[in-house]
Amino acid sequence: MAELQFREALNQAIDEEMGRDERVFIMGEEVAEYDGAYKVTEGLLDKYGFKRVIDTPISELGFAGIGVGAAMNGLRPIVEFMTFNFAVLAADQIINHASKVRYMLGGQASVPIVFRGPNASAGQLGATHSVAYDSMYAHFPGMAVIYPSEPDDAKGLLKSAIRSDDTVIFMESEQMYGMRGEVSEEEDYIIPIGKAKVKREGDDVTIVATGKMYHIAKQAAAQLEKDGVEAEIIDPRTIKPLDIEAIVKSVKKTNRCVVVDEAHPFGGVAAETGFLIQREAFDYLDAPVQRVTLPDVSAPFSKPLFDLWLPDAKQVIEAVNAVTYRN
Amino acid sequence: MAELQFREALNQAIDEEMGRDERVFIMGEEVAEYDGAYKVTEGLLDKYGFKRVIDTPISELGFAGIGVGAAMNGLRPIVEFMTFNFAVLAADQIINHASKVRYMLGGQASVPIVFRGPNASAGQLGATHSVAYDSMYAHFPGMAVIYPSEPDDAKGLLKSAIRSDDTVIFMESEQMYGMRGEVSEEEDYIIPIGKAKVKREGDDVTIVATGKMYHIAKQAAAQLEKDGVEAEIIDPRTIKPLDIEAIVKSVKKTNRCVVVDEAHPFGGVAAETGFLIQREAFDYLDAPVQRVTLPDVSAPFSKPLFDLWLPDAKQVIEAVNAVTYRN
Amino acid sequence: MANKKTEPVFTPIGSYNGENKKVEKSVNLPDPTDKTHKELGLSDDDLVKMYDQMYLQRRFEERAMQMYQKGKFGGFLHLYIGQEAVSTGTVFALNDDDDIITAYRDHGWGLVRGISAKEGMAELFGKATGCSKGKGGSMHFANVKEHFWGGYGIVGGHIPIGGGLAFANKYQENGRISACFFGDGAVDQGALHETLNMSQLWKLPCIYVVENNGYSMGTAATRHTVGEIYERANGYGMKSAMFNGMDVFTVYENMKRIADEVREESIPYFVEIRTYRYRGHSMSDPQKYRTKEELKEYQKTDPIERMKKYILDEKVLKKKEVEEIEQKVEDEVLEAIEFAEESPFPEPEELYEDMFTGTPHFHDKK
Amino acid sequence: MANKKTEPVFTPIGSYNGENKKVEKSVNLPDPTDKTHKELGLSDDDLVKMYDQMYLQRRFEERAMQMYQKGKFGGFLHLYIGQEAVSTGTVFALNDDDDIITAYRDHGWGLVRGISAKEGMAELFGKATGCSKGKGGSMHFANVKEHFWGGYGIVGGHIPIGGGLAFANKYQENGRISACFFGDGAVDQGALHETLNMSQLWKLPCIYVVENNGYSMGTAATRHTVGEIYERANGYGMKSAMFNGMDVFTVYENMKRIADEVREESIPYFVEIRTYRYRGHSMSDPQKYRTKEELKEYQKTDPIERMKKYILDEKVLKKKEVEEIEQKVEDEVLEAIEFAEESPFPEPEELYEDMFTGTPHFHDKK
Ligand SMILES: Cc1ncc(C[n+]2csc(CCOP(=O)(O)OP(=O)(O)O)c2C)c(N)n1
Ligand SMILES: Cc1ncc(C[n+]2csc(CCOP(=O)(O)OP(=O)(O)O)c2C)c(N)n1
Ligand SMILES: [Mg+2]
Ligand SMILES: [Mg+2]
Repeated sequence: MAELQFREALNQAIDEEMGRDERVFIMGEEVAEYDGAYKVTEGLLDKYGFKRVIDTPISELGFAGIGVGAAMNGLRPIVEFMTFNFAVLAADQIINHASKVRYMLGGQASVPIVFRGPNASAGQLGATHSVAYDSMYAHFPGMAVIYPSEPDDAKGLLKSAIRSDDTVIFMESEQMYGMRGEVSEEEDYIIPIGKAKVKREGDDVTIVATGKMYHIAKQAAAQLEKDGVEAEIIDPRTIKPLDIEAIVKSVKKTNRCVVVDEAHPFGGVAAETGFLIQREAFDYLDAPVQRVTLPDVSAPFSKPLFDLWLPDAKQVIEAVNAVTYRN
Repeated sequence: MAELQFREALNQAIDEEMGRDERVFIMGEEVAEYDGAYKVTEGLLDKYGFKRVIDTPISELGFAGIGVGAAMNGLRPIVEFMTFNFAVLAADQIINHASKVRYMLGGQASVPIVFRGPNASAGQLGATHSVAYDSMYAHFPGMAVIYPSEPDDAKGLLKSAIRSDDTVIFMESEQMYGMRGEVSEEEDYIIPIGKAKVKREGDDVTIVATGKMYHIAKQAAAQLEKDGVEAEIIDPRTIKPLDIEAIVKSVKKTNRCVVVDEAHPFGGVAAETGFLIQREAFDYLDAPVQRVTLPDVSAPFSKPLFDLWLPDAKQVIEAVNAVTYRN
Repeated sequence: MANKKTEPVFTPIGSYNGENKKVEKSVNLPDPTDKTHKELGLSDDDLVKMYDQMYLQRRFEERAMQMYQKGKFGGFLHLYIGQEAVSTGTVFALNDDDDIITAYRDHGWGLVRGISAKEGMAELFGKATGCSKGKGGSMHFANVKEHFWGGYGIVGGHIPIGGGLAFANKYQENGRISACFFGDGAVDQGALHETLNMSQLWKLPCIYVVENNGYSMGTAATRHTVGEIYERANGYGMKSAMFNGMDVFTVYENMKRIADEVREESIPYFVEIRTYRYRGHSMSDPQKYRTKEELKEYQKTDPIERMKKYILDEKVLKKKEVEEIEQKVEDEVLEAIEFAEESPFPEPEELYEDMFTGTPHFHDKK
Repeated sequence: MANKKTEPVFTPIGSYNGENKKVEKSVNLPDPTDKTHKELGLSDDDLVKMYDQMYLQRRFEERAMQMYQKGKFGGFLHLYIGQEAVSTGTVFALNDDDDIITAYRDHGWGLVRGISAKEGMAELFGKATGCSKGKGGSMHFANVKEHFWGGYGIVGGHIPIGGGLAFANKYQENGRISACFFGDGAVDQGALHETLNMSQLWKLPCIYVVENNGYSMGTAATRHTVGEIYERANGYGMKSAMFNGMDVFTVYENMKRIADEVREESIPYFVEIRTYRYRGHSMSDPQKYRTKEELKEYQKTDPIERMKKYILDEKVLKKKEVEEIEQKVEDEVLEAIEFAEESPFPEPEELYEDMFTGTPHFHDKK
């Protein structure tokens, strides 16, 4: 195992896949000469040249669509959005085209493309730069949505995403790019899409959390341990397909569940997960599934309001207390 | 009570509000000289002239944004999308601007705008013309989302929407425009946003359904009645704010619930409703909440596949059978 | 009220209130080429094939319309009738492996790029034997193996995709170019602007072609877009052209010249082809926005009649031979209807097919 | 490998690999006006106010940068330094009730449109006393009562909103016009194209202004957009202008003329103002994409130095009087910092305030 930053793990994944397959290229704003707004693509231009590492204008709809067309016509684009907040401008290409082309042409074409970039909040960036879009894309058929929490997952899953023959949304976190973690040094390290991972074992409660929220869950679990509560943390890693079997299996053991989700509440990943748990493990639940999410409010700039806005370990602990009837 | 078509009820609402308030205007593709692609705006051009009934180019992002700016600067735009599938192109103006401007300017400006048009499927129109977008918009803070099922609700709620001082997404159904129903003749008939309506009373099971799905639920309830099962149908009418109190009240009585939703399953209205019910009425539930939704597949063109794809009364009955343990 | 009904405030006024009931042409057709087919390098045989193709597109759609009216299938049906010279002239001008993509008015394009009348009709009927297995219907004809990437229903949505096809061709250095067709209404979409800028910046070998048929649904081009459409290219320093699309020779001549240039220099090109749609926007259009007189004016320039006259005048074929072609096409279309009627619908399990190329994954599939 | 590292394939190459290390100007500044302030109809008093304003914008941001570096506040900080002549010349040229909207590089705009240094600094600090109550921060300065509609963070997102402000002005026949400012990077967004088309079609009284400061983040304008920016207007038959933005007189003169025309004729106008940003895109920008020499070239044209020289040369003020102004501004900014430091943060319950104008509704609020 090597200790790598999240961004380095992503960079390795892209580098390895570009090395393996001439059809893979990357484009986006500032990915080439600037080495990436967040340095995920650092060094790739030097290595692969201007043909395969391409700076784009600020034309999210246009370059996403050029990516879709290129994918249909034999290439394997990685399209970087500077953040997924800006990808809203490209939503038509993602939702109405990438995810649907194959079906509506009766299988005559494929769209093996990865749309990637930072998701959700990254500190005090205000209302238009802080939204989590994973549940929005997961709502629509035809795409996988990945949102890893640790460098190792990021590397193995991004490699899978690039090799996928279909559209994948791959989400990262600006705030996690510098986070370090052990990453497998296995040659050609691949993690299959759609497999959750039990990241902490415990018998008292199941906490489901992904991306940045996994680390909040981890903090909460450490606290809870001191109080004698052993939480099992499941990181789905892939939002869609969601590994509900793994989650239900855990809940059948712990009989209690809290979902932590850095999205607004209505119809987020937490709602979906909670709904499925109550349906699949109804007789096993000793308490209703609780969720910890953002409030139904846009992101404020001001630090204390922002801190209040973002889910934190305290809220997770309170939710665990609720499902374990400890309050 | 007068019997009106759905489109007539909408037309009356717009007409009355334009009559009452000079600041109200309507714009969209073919709304003026063509009288509306689906004739919702019929006659309004004759009555209010070219200044207030405006044909736009096919520039969804642009005219949605012009609407937002006009709303900020003193007007009350009604922006018609030919369908909400095309509004995906305007998602940036809706999600990143209309819903957020007020908050990020610290309350200095308001965005009293109604985005309206047909939502979800309308027969065999294929993958890019058939998606239900109500849960997508409900996910984001700052907007109300309305999706009425009957002409009376449509009229009273559209009037409320136009008078709202904030952004409202108002969804209709191409296939329901011709549907007739009794509409109140009360002068200035207003239905408050956010109030569900019990549309059928029953003790055995609660069925939650809105928009086109309300009529599927109604069919199912008629069938079930023959089998001695009395369903209570609740039509939230407003997706957001969702009147969960009314739903929970009914579930506490029936102890069983099925949610019917013309969206894909992941994170749809059904997921949200089901999640909240299990949380708020855990001890009252005799069976897990079940949902009937589209499958996680894009809309196929072919008639038999399309029919299979769309939720129907049979599926609702099966779900009711499941929650009442009658299978 | 400040504004009278005959006074525009924002959008220019169209045929409203009969004010404009004079025959006001929504598109001005420039003169067609005066070259002969020989001068254009077309053989007699080519001519016959072109005629056959245009006639097939016309009869296929006329019959499809009948079938639609009989309730044989549902959904939208947007007819290409009147515009056949554009598809036909283009396909003869391009190489067979050049990539073509268009909007939902796509039947003509599909047929001329190798979708058989049978596969086409079966697609309209939603049958498993259709070119898109019944999954797409009228708006999504495609024949990818013949480099026809299909019809798309989001106005302007396929424009960047067309650019992407060209991007991949350039990347793969395969000598292919792409051609992306869309309506005058699509010109107003932001996607066009973004794609033109990137295409010029990146030198993508793509011909962007506006089929200006005078209307975007019920809105005349002058009511939805400003200036001359082909002049939009100027702001990007992109080469452009505008020509008559009711004459297949003119389309062929220009598209051939442009395709050569695009291929040779690896550059984009912006083209406005002026044409006219005879039928309503779709089957439900009452067409109040135009006069019968206007329609008749354009029908006088009918591309099929024009070519037939040329073939007979130039004695490429005898009247009887032309009739034989027409009869052959007629039979072909009738057989296609029979085929479509008799073909099976997709099986229920096909609902879940064609969503994924790799491992299929469906959320909450029971 | 087909492509060498010095050979572009898609995007043109910038300063990569030191190939372009010569001082290559990213924007060419046309000559400033040679009119005197009197000739432009500006009084001595106007000049003093202009200088005061420009100097305030400069010092406010220099101090803000210090505070940011000291960790007094977080988020993005995009500095307008170098571009002050654009905001200042414009605001003096427009009527006070004309509507202005801009992107996230908005401090200068806010200050010149009446946000006090205190309210501005408090906003950066996220305090309840900020112009946007601390909800918006650096990117969302606004002073709506003075017709400054704010800064926006989605590149190009506020362009149609600017058009909408103009739409409402025309609708209400209130004689106001609007002016919408955005960067060269925003020119590539489809929203611009859609808005320009509708503005020309609907004759919206709006001035669309590109502040071309040479770069979109790290990408020189020639690497992200084709042709001359102001020429984009031609395709829409829209009037356009291009001029020097490092000289406040030039901005004033042109904007005044354009505003008059826009107001009189109710038409849109497309303007490219050439300017230069001295600092990085935001605080975290290593600025490898340009040379120090380039920066120095432009700093020679500094709008504030230029004006100071003019004021002294023309003896509008004495050196000492200028220094008094500068000291006053300095004090104003320091007081603003004190004010910001001492102001309270918003109370927790304010998290839920300002979301709705009407009845507030929150989903699942506990
Ligand atoms: C984004 C989007 N907006 C609106 C529509 C509805 N619509 C379908 S076709 C059409 C008119 C398009 O006209 P044009 O581009 O000129 O093509 P033509 O029909 O003349 O071939 C409209 C408004 C759509 N399909 N997609
Ligand atoms: C839609 C969108 N895409 C990307 C970004 C990230 N971004 C912020 S500013 C910027 C550069 C904009 O440059 P320009 O328009 O020239 O304005 P300037 O910074 O020079 O004032 C980028 C890429 C964004 N905020 N919004
Ligand atoms: Mg047209
Ligand atoms: Mg710039």
